[in-house]
Amino acid sequence: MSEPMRIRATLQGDVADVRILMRHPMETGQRKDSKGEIIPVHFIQSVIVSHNGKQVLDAQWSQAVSRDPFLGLRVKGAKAGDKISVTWTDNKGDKRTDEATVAAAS
Amino acid sequence: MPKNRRTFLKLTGGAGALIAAVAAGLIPSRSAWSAWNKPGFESKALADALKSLGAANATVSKEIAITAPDIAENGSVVPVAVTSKIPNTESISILAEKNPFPLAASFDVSNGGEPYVSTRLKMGQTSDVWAVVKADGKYFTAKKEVKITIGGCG
Amino acid sequence: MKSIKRALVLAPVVIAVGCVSFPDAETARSIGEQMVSEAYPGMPEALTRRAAQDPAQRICSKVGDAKLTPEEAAQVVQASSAAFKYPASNKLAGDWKVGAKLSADGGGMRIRDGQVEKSKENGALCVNCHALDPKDVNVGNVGPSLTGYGTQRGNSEAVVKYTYEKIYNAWAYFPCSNMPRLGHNGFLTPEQITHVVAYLIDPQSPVNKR
Amino acid sequence: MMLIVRSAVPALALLCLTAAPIAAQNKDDGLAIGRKMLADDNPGELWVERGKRLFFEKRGPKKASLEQCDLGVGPGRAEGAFARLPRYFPDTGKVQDLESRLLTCMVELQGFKREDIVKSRFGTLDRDSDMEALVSYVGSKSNGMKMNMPLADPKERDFYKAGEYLFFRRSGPLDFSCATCHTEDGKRVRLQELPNMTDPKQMQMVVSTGWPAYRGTQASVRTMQHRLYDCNWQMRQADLGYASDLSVALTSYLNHHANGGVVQLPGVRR
Repeated sequence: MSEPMRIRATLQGDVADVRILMRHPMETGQRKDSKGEIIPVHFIQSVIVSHNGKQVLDAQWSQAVSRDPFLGLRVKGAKAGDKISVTWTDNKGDKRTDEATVAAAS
Repeated sequence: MPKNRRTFLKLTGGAGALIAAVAAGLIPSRSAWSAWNKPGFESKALADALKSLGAANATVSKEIAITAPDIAENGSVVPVAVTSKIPNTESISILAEKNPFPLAASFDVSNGGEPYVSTRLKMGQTSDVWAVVKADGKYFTAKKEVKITIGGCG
Repeated sequence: MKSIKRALVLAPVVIAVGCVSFPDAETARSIGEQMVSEAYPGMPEALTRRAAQDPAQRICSKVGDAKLTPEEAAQVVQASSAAFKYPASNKLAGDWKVGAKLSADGGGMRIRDGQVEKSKENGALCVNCHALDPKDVNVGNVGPSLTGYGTQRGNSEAVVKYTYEKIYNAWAYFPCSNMPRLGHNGFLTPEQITHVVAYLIDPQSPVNKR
Repeated sequence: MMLIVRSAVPALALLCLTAAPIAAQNKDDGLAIGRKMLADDNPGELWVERGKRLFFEKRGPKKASLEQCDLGVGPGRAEGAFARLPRYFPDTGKVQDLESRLLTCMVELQGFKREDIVKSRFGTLDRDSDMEALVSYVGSKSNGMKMNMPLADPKERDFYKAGEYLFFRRSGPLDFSCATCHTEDGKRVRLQELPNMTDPKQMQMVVSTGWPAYRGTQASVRTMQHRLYDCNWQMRQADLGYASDLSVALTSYLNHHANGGVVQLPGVRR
């Protein structure tokens, strides 16, 4: 079972600054386990970010994105209370969606 | 043979499920796996990866800013952010030239998504990091060198 | 060191008031030694033995700003100088190319999960603390730069012997130096040391190339 | 192969509390931007979140949460606990650091076996450590507070002074003590900065902004116990006992130097 993402969305003017940390091994398929066997490639291939249900970012990744990936983006025309939804899908077909609310600038 | 067949069945099964999911509106259609740029991500040379993006003859642009350290003390998490000031930017791709597979990530922006992305890459060695921007159907590039060091008492 | 001094200064004052006191040096030492004896549970004696101190290490473990007395320094120098061992060939400068590899090797003798690291030989660890090859920037500075060592000193018999002995047991020349007693402690063999000597003094060695 | 392989980690290695504090790096040395970008979005936050869940979840053979765990500031209170550790606990009769104390609670309250927790104390790429998550959570609950480790109990003063003695104690095939690498300013092992641990300013930075800290090279949060374990490994000693008195005494000595430093955990290190 995957772990929740950590999504922070903060308003700066009318732009939401969105910062997402995901828990994922992002295995390259090059690493060996303690028994010397190759650990199969396992990485997030796609990340979709939506703002109030409308897609604002469609990311395609390779296994070269770091373990426990970070994604930062900015969304124009946002207001405090807007919904940011993030869905990742990995190469094994596992997926996870988490949501956050845009917070007013602190 | 049996192994190949199983793989084939599994793949078609997966694709079938995916199509069903798209049809059911569970996944925005653009995120379907067909969108994952397999030839690009599997290119071993920078030129091939650029070609797969349609960016073989891209124009060098000063309107693309790459934020990354000059020296990264750990090649397994190299922060890279790209900002494009080119009007109508549709997508941003990031490549690490000397990686075994240079294309690391592509980002399509839409509906108010600003032409800015920030992420972290694995880099095995000192290399140029490339940003490729698609705007109004045209391609633009910028690059920046990131040195990878090894610290500690090796 | 400031906060420690403050603590030491405070101690007698507060003892006078009768509520706060710090253990004296001898008590701290005996508590500390008890902790060392219990710090490696489940480990075989062959490995925990490494934590025991030899007489020179004991002298060289001055707490805080405490200084070596001249007598203690002389004792360390004497014990160290009396225990040099030389290679069977008696040739003290070996192959600088082998020395170059050794100097960059930081491994050897480490223990994880009760297992001693398997390696053909121990590294000489030099670049962890010293600049050597001027082209190598990935070097430490805990010890002085040794770039141009041979250029500056030449390669006379006396320089070679001094260099060998310095690596074998630095404390013979600089009592309680930070530099490990690599030969004395058996971390490097006399033959390995001759290669490191060559790396330092050979005119062909990168250490002496500009 | 290029993509950093786990087995390379011991070789990259780690001498004592290396890895200079992120916030101290303001000079434009080419590294600063990268360090800031990592610190701004610290993957260690994922450990904090997981640790929080683990803290309040009913777990172990006794199906208990850690809400009755007294970390020194009252049962179940994590706020401000880190800033006051290590300290003396009358119920165990011991001076304990955060990890030693969490270990006590996990054994006594939740019924876990001590040896199981010790075995899994450091996470691997294939197995998360509950301890690393709990330490991240509890550590973060002192954020914004000043380190204020007490020396009120005589036992705490014993540990502090024994820690000082041990800091300067040389032994092993390389004649190392902690002091060998950590008593001067501006020193490095290879390119890795070595904090001067006799300087309270530097220690405030080292302690109050890590450990716990997310280590990029290990893709995990690591704790102070891990830091000391790795120092000890590099010094060529046998495996340092988890939560051993020696490790707690050194932590007492170092943390007390850090009093006054403002806590911001977990940190980020190379």
